[in-house]
Amino acid sequence: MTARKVGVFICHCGGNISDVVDVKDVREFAAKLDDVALATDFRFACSNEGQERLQQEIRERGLDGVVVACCTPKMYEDMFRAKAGEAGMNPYLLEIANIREQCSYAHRHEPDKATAKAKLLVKAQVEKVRKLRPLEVRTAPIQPGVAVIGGGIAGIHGSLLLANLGHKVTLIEKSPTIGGNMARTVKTFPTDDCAMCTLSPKMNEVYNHPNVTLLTYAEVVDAKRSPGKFTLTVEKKPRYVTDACIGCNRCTERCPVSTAKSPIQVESEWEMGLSKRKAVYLPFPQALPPLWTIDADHCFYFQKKGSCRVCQTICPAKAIDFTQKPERVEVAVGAVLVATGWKEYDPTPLAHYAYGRHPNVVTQLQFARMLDSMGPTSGVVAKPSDGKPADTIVMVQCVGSRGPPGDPVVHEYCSRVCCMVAVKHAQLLKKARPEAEVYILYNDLRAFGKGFEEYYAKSMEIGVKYVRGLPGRVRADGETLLVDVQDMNSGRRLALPADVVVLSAAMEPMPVDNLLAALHLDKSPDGFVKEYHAKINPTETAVKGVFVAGCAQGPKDITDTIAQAGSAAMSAAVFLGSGQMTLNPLVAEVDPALCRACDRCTEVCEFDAVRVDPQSLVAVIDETACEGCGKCTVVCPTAAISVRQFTKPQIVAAIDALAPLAVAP
Amino acid sequence: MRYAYFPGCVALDSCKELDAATRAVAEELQIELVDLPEAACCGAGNLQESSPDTALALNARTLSMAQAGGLDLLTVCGTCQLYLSRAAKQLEDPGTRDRINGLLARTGRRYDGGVRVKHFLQVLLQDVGPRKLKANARRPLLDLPVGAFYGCHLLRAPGAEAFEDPEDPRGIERLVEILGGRPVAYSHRTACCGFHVLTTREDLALGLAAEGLSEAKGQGAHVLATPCPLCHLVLDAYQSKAGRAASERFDMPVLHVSQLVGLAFGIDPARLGLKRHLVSLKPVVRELEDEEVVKA
Amino acid sequence: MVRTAVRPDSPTFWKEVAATPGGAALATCIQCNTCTSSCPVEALDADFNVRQFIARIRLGLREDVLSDEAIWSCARCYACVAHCPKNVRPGDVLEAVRHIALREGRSGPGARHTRAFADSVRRSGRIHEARVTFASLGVRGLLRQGLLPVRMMLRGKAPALRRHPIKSVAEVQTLIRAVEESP
Amino acid sequence: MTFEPQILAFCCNWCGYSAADQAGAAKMEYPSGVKIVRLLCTGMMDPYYVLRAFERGFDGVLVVGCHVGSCHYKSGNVQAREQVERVEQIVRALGLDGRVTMTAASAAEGNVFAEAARSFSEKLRKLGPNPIREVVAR
Repeated sequence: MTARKVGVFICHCGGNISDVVDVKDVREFAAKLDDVALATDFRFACSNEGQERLQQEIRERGLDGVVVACCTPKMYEDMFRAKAGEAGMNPYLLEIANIREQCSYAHRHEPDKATAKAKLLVKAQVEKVRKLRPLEVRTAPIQPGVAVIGGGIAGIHGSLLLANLGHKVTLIEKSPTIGGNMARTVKTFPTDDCAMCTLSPKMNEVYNHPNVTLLTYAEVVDAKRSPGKFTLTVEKKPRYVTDACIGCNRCTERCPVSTAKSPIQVESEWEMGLSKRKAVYLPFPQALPPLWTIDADHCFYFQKKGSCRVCQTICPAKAIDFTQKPERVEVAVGAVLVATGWKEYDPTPLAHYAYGRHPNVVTQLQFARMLDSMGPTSGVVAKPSDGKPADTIVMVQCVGSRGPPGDPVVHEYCSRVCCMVAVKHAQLLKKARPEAEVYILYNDLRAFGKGFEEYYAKSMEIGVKYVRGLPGRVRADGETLLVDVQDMNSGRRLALPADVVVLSAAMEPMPVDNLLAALHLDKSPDGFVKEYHAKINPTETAVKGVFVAGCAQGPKDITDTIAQAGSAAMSAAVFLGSGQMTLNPLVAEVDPALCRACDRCTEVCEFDAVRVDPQSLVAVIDETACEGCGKCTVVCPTAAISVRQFTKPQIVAAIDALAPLAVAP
Repeated sequence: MRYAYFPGCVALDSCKELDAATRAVAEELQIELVDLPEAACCGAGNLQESSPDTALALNARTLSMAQAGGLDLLTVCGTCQLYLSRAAKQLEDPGTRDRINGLLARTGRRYDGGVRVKHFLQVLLQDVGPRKLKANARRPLLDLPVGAFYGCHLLRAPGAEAFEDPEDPRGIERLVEILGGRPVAYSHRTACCGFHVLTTREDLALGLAAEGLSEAKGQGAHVLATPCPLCHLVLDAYQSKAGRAASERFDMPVLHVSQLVGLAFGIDPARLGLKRHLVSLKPVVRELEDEEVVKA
Repeated sequence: MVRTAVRPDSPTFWKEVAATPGGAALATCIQCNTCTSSCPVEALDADFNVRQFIARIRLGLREDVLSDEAIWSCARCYACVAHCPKNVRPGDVLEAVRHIALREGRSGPGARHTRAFADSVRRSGRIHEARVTFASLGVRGLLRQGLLPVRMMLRGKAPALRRHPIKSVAEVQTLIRAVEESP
Repeated sequence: MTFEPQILAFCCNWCGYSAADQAGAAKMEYPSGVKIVRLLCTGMMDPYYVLRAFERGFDGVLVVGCHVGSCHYKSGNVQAREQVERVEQIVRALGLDGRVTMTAASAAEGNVFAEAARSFSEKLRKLGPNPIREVVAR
């Protein structure tokens, strides 16, 4: 081991240390340690004057190791390392000996013991520094561009911010159009803005934005990760409609699917099953891209061996092309924003609500489609059973939410938005038809956001009725439904007649398990994407370069979704901004001579940061993924893998230095 | 088809007719009912409250008798079905089973789990099946409007979901159709009859019975059919009292499901014990026999 | 009826109920009232409110709950257990409360009926309906039945006055003793 | 001179080490025999280090990591607990029973760290010095 020239710099900390620890004694002790070329002390090591002295000593004496005995490394370790770096010494050859919190503060009333301990701490760090190797901080180029998965309001808003910052954005949407669930809601609370009026401009902006490449009817099927780069494999499903489509809608008019006597019937996913749709269709008028799509699963041409070409024959633009094939595209990006959104809970398992058994029991999203003037009932809330307008509506809260932990049928979390959705829909109906009666059966009405309470109060003023208590049963009484409920407010037992019962069903995560697996993302217990830190970092994830926003991360309203999309976009921009990704130097490294390719390290690594290379049969570290936790170093049978600056020899040196027995027995 | 037959307590006492009808129908369908003379009471909720372990031990003892013959246990009462199948479920847990077997050992018995508990209605619909029932329906019910009264316990018994949707059961309606009758839909067909508070809060039981009877009458039912003797007692024996309490005249005959099947099989009404009912069944029997003279 | 404010007399009463068979999950109740809305008895008698019972148990109002005759009005229909979104099994919680009341020898029509029931099982292995009904109603209660018993007798519907116990009733009594002796 | 137990404390950078810092900042006294070695994560704690500590005369080894579920690296602390349990069997075989323990203290729980240091030190004081020390002395 070549001789080292180590400098020991002891700080008085203006008395915080020197009042208890005999700094002179520690300095003299340090001076006599092996390889210690200099031991000195300062009133304030962290002051400018202290830093300059440190740099001057490094330059003049050519020190190749420094121990600063001062306060906790959490305070100035980075600063001292940077200063040492400026002075020409490798910053990672500097260590801190914490003789303030761990000595002068912790043993205030035992100065001699504090001094003795300070000596040992300094000795331990010197021994460690003598075994440190210089580390150069490597950087890896970050692939430019970002992929946004999910074309709802979260994905759209995030894409716009990033695109406006000049980043190349690839927006990938599974369904034929962007817009997501927000496009299905008629209005948004608490402002009662028309949803489409606030969403459509953003859809157009993102559709026409030069920096955004839009891949719709496309799904991410795989993702590979390498330092600073994600390579996504995207499968584009064939629309069988070319860009020549001029949107004349003749094909939809003539398509036989879902007509009265047609053997193929298909419910419109967009209209939440309230109406049927043709095989060739446009989900909703403002859909973007404005292209029709042929659903091969319900099209005569595909299902009945080419027996029908009506759409192709009558299409004036000759835009129908049955020969299109699924297409796989590779998308290389530096960052990924997961904005896959939510889907509505299916209340069928809650049999006592009779959803699915009685046509007049619907969910809030179905109710929204009824309120939409472009919807299946042209804005009139009608009974699905006979189409007549509904005079009394009973809404039920917490359907599928706030259930027992670990229950396979219902969720344990509160879905956060359903109370305000119910208030919104109720007062929209009351405004449209004042003579209609609306009851909201709730457990706790959660109107917690800005303007929510005022919105809730206003709904009472226009006559929305609130019953505190969830119902026992929804039962049919001839044509109308009867809802059995005991109202805690009035104490009365009610049997509320209802033309339509609306269930405020829970928000569930969109099923994206294979996407999450491909990106090595975890799910939190409620099934949503797990954020890096629920409180102070909700839009980053444990995987560097992958961000999350909107309902993919948990139930939330549009206001919070926009806030998260902004935060995620900013974090992604910062990550991409430098173009260079400084790799954390304190990560694992493998000595190829010792590695037996036994895969023990890959089994314990939770960041998928190590993999045995099949050709060289040696474990290879993905430095962008490795966090340096060191779990692998414990299970490696040949100590081939170690974490830089925390190798076994370095730690053992510190142990021996601190130990009561100077030499092994 | 052989079953260990557990009639319970009421079906051998105040509702003897249920046991008689069940045996008559079983005989018609070549179902062998193996009696369990030594089986004890299912606890009906009361024993479960006063001493849960005793109730579980007694039910384990009954189940062990069925297990001895390698037979499923057949009940004819909703409450027996609930507490016996609940006990069977609890006893699927090895820990509980060992603890209870520790008690049972003192009587030289042991239960190893796996016995299935089935109500006669489930046996008729699933094991016997529609074709065989129809074949035996020598005297179809001639569109007799029958209102089903399920009671609660049969629907809440663990395993009931195997043959019924507790919120929207159709078993009795299907049975009535198979036997040529016309099921009458009314919203109280799955309501509670209040038997379990009959002695402590008679007013509640009368109120509940009145609601059901009034609804069924309102929808045009000529007769009710119930799979539980306890519901039968409240609906039939206390019908006049319930009428007086709700100031409404009721004259609604109430049949046990076994009796309804017996009538459709053309079994002599006397053998079905119809004359033990407080609300006379004569109108129903006359409606089924139209021209023939009926002996009371 | 003028009432006085109630002072929580046993703050850990909820733990006691939770430790009794059937009561385990009462702590997870979010007072959503689905149980009371499903309850056929509450529809007729507002004094019987199962959600309120759970609230009163959790507040530690032991005497207030155990002395309330309404706990015996439960028809054991288990609709609340079937519908509870949190799997609290409210019906079973009330069963646990009645178990505690019985163990403490609380009186009242409900307790009397359950004890008469248990006694009949101990005596004959099965329910001797006549004996249980008479023990529950008492002479006054039976008289209030009016002509009903007579009309039932005329039809042969009345339960038998004498019922032989099952031959192996001794086994039943052994089991009852075994349970009483086990911890 | 009363026997003051020498304890080697492996603290994880995110929770244990910060807890010790917080204990110091709040001037919470704990025995000076507790010497801290910083690891990035307790998952990095190798049983070999424990044996080395005893060989070098330490009287006890204390591992202070994060609470389950809040490990900065997902579950390094879980592996640490497994390793501690494994090494405890070896240590028991060597007659050094009860001289290894692991506890959790978040960055805000300086008191938990100080209390763990005090109570472990007290326990070792009763247990007496590390027997290997006499072997060396002879």
